[in-house]
Amino acid sequence: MSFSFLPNAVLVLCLGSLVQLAAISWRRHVARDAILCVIVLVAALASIMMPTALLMNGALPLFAPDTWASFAGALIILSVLAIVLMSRHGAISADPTVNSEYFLLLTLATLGGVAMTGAVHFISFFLGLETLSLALLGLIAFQNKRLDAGEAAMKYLLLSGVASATMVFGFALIYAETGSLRFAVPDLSHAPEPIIGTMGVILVLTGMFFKLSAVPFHLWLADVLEGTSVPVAALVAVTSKIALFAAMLRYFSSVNLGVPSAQVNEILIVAILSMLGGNLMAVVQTDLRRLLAGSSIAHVGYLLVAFLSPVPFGVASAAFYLAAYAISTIGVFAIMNGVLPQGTDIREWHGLFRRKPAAALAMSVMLVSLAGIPPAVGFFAKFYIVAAGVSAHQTLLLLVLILSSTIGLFYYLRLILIMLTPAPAGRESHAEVTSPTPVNAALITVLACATILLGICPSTLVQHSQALIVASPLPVAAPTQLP
Amino acid sequence: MTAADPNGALIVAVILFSLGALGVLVRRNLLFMLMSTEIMLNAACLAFIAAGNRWHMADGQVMFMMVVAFAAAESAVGLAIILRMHAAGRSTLDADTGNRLGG
Amino acid sequence: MSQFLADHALAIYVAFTVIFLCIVVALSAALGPRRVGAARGRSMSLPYESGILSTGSARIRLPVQYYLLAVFFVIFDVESVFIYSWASVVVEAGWAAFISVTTFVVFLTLALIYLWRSGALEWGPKHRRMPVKVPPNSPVELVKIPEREVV
Amino acid sequence: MFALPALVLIPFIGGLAAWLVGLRGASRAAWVSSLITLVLMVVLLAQITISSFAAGAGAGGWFAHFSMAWVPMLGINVRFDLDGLSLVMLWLNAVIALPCVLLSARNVADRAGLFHCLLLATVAGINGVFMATDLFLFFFFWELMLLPLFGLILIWGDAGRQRAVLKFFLFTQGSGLLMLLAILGLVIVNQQRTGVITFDYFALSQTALIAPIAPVLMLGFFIAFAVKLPMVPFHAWLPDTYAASPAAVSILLAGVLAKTGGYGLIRFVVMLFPQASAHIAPLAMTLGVVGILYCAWLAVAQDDIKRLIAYSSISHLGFILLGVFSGTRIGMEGAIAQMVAHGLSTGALFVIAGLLEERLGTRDMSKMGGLWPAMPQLSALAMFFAAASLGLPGLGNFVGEFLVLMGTWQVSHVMTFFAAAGLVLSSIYSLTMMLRVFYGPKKTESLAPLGAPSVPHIAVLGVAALLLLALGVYPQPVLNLSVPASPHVVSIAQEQAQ
Amino acid sequence: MMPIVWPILVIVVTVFGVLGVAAVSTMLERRLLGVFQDRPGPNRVGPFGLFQVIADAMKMLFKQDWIPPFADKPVFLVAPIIGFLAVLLCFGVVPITPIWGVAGELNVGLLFIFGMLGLGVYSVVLAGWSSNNKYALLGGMRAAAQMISYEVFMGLSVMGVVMAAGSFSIRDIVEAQTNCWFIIPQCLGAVIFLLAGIAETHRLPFDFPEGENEIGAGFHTEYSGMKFGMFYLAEYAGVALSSALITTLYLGGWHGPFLPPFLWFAIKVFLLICFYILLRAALPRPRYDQLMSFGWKVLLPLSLLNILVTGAVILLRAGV
Repeated sequence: MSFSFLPNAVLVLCLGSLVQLAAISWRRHVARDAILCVIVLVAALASIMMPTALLMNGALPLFAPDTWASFAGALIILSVLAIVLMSRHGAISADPTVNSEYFLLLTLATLGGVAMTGAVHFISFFLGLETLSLALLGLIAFQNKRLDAGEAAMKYLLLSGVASATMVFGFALIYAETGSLRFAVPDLSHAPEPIIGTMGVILVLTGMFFKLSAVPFHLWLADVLEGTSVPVAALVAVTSKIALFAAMLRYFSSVNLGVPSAQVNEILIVAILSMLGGNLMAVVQTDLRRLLAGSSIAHVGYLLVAFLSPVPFGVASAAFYLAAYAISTIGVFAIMNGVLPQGTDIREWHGLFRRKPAAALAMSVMLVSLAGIPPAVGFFAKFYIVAAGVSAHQTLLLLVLILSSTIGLFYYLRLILIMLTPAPAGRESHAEVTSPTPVNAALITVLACATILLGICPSTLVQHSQALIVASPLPVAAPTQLP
Repeated sequence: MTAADPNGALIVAVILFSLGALGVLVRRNLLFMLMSTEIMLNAACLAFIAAGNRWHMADGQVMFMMVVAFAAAESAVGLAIILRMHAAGRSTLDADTGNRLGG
Repeated sequence: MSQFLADHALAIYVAFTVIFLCIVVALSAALGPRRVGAARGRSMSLPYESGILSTGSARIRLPVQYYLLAVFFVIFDVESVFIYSWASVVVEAGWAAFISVTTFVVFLTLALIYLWRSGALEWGPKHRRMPVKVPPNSPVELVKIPEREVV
Repeated sequence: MFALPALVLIPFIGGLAAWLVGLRGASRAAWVSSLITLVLMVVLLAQITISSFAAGAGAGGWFAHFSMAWVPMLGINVRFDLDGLSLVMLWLNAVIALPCVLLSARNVADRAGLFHCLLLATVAGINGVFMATDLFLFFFFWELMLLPLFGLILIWGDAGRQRAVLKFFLFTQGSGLLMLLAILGLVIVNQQRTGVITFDYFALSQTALIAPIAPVLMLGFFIAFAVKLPMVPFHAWLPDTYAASPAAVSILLAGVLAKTGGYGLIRFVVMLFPQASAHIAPLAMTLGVVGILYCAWLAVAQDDIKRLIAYSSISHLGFILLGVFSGTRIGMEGAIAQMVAHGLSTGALFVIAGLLEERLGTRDMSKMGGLWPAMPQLSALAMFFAAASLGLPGLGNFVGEFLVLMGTWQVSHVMTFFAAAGLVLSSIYSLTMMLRVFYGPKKTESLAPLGAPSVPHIAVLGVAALLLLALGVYPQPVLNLSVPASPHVVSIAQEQAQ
Repeated sequence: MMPIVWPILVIVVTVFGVLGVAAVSTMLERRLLGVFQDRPGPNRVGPFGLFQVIADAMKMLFKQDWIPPFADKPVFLVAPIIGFLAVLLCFGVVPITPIWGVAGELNVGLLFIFGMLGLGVYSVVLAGWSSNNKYALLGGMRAAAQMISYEVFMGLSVMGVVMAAGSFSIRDIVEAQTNCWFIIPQCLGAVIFLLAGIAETHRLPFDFPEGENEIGAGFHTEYSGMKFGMFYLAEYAGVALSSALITTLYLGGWHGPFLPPFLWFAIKVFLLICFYILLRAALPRPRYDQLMSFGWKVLLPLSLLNILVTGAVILLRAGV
């Protein structure tokens, strides 16, 4: 008889989405719904901090009550909170594309993400994943005035459908092999038919890489980011990746990734391809969102380096990196949304330092962080990941990391360079520079300050992430007996 | 009724899955691509049922229901998006025309 | 043999029914007369066989409600599967499952209310949002637009 | 106790203050604020120097110490230690930074606040580099000092700045990441040996490294410093960057920033990996000689005066490499003297080049000529620094180069010979430069009225000339003071702290 | 010999029995309508016009097998077969007496029926679409919309019965009604099921798919001959099926005093068929949107409520 555990945050978010749905059904009022969404998210955040949780005796153990879930869950909620605050820009004005359901879908996406981070069972993982995916799908298609949004959504739908199907099929094969739906990579050393299990693990990994948009499964990301609104793009690029990565880390936590095997080789290859491919893809882009897509892909590659270096820093460095990545990327999107919502072409960012010095400065801070240069938090994050890689003797990966992050430097800096220089004659930008709303400006300020402060004083976050290794005995699947 | 051979069912599932994957890759009609992903999901369902049968546990069937529910939701949203695109002025289902995004 | 029959009664029934229906259709095809040439009426090749020429294609676009309905059906039918699975084990599963199902049903009901309130279940006549405007010097008589009109 | 971090914080805070002052558009106020900051810094530095000597610090020891936990979980501390080498380099930094600020009073009118902020931030970063004895902290400052430079060159640089700055950044950052790898490798090896994660310079210097690891780790450091110095195959960023930078920045770049590479070579490569660096010494020295000859040759062929100085700079920096890796005490002393002297002389040459560019509107030497009658004071000073650069006895550069050659002679005669040949080339291009710019017929008539250089210019150049002269005539105090302390020696202050 | 013949006999008798019932229902309807509307009805062929059924069958069989040239031929051909097949297959799992029934003991009999009823939607949609006629298409779409809507409530309304019986097997359900017919505790479910049954078979007053004053003959506008006959028969077989299901699920199936089980079953079904016909005679046709609104806004919440209340009551009585 095992204890089943339902995370507080999941409950709160469930209830919150219910309340939001009811509120919308009763009467539509965008501002109220936005505030409601913020309240729900804050409540969920508070509930993560609460030590008690609902325990049920005898049900399926679906979630793990550990610090890793709390950490990733809090990160997800915070990122969505930032995205909500970012979207108020459009919500308060008469822009009808941001209305009540938008906030409901954001809550649902959070629900899915938080559920995924705590999942230790295929069922809960799958439910979380699909809640997240479907909510994201709705959000991507949300900007329905634009034909692009439909195309982006369709692309995401098809590819995430394929990814889900692949992953689920992998689960089915693993289940056929081990007879357990608990979250664990099967130990195939003495399985009767290891080929089925291996195939299952590889399919699961492939599905996850699809969703994480790692190279060579990355083609959808740029289109989706380009086709949708800026806050949703941030959601796709940040929140969904945090959730997936958290789940993936938990899934593989019971495996010694130092030993070569089929799945380790796949992760290795994908990591290398993602680092190089993402950065090379970003270098040639002229569209800021596509550039960020490339950058996001590359960061997934860096995270995979941490992933492949489990001892002793792996989990901690990945946690730290996720936080750093989330802050900086959301910051970039927030500034984009606040200052140049139409400025997808990077040429329109010419001379931003003249037009909006504060925003340009904040943007530079974010980009510096993404590039991994001190004093921004991204520097420490990259340092931490490299430390993990060095300690695990991932020489090849590290060399690729160095090479590709040098490439990455190029386009981040080029963007700063563009912001510093005025537009060449005759190619003046026609995109309108807007002033961010107070909420938006406050968000950007907070994010920029966080980027710098965490870069200078990373010890609190490091302490949290280190605590993840110490305090979280990640679950190991109980071996199933053959009947 | 005798129980189906799990391995046979698994093989069928693998074939279905491959067909679905092939369909997504080869077909250019959005609806058919959507259907192909559904076929892939159904292959997973079949595999779950077969596996559940192999271990004499209900877990496989539970997972089956989850997957079916997801497949339904996914196709529902997919159809809605296709409708939306139609209403927004795209009168074809050919996936190759969906290249306004530069990818 | 008999055991086989008993085990697969339903399968045999299905096979028998399918074959039977095919035979019926084939029989009518074989027995019915065939008309060619002049014996074949001119309007037989027209839709509705009434001699009235139809206009336009029959591949018309239907109101969006039909598609919406299809979507709702898919969702609600699949969701009811979860209720089915509970229904057969009500007593065994006990109150805990009842509470779960109640939660589920509340969610479902709320979703239904949401659909209802957002007008997705409205099939009937709608008020025209905008009155039809007739130009002032139009030769067309100003026709009274009824308050409620089927769209 | 807090004197060392204050050396970093004062310029940094002063920079922020200058920026805030400058926000109102008062470029004068920003300049004054920046100048006050630097004066404060110099005063503090003097105080540190005096108190170090008062505490009885001798050559080859550690004078001062500061330590504070930063990221305790990973064994990262904010740790500064000061030895003679650091002190000399800090002084060099202060001395070079002052003219940068002084001379930018007029040149930089546009967003002066931001300019001074970035300039002082660079200075702060460089100070940090010269004092940090926690490897993470060192790396932090190493990367940090580049960021404001990026802004400086990009905003106030000239036409080719975008390419130049990207090149500069990619080179230095890429090599910096290699160093990061090496640092982490060292830390992890140490952790495996002792079970403690620490980035402490002193603790890591105790790490017993076995054969295959040490050279690899050493190479990581070596390449990073060689790029910054720059050593020959990695020098491609330098001429472009120097040429594209505004005058004040090129002074800082040539005068101090390149020296961080030399400093790093001494402090980290030679001190942390004595055996491995001895192994690599022949290669490093060969590259140094190649650099001396090759860049001198390139300098001869330049028309752009800034590029000429840039190439000459690389050429002279080859001596540092040669001296550091000669493995002799005298070579090391020579290298340090060369760092100081070269910082002063090249800095001064860039001041002159900047002035010429400002007055003539061009850097092309083929368009100059006959300037001596128009501006005799400047021309005389230019003559002095050109002579210093070519190694005229009695001036600082001569001491440095001579000591290096002496040190090298003990190791390899051939290299000494070729390095000395570099000096011949050096005199060719230096004198050619003088000839083309200041002598001969006036090339263009339409140039703006030249006029005498401003008082600050003359003052700055004069002070630099005096310092060079002092170094050339009586180098012993500097040579004594600047002996790098061994990591195995524990500082007095640290002992007291413990 | 007997064990082999018996199952085959059951199968053949079931198929032809359903056919016969459907055929007779057509006659019965016309006669009864005549009675209700104070007119004779068919009374020429045979005694009381009984042979009218045979005459109709002969006529259909010998009519021209006409497929319009603009129709999609294979689909046009398959649609009526599917329609009739779906209804016929449902009868396969209906236990008529304790010993009679093709596969009445199937443990998911009810689910099988839902599946087969779902198949029926294909028939109307394909027929409407393949006819390439606007009326047919509209009829087909209406039929599909109506059927799938009511399928949801139908399934949910039956859950009360399933919960009470604890099984999806129809035979178990019937046996659970030995003491008390489910129509008493499940009256709400029964009403919903009855209404859903009417809509599913698109019988009057819910016959919008072929509402003749709106869209011609609906989805089978273009059909003639035996193919039309199959739609026609399928409709009456559907009525019979609906009646049979109500009988087994709510009216105790074969249970009843004195008379043999089969007779009880037959009586109940007959009365229900008559009730259906009476509905046709007595009720006006509502508007289509009223039908849909009624379903989604009234029946669906009611059936959900029914489930919850039933579950609570069952749990209370079980004293868990």
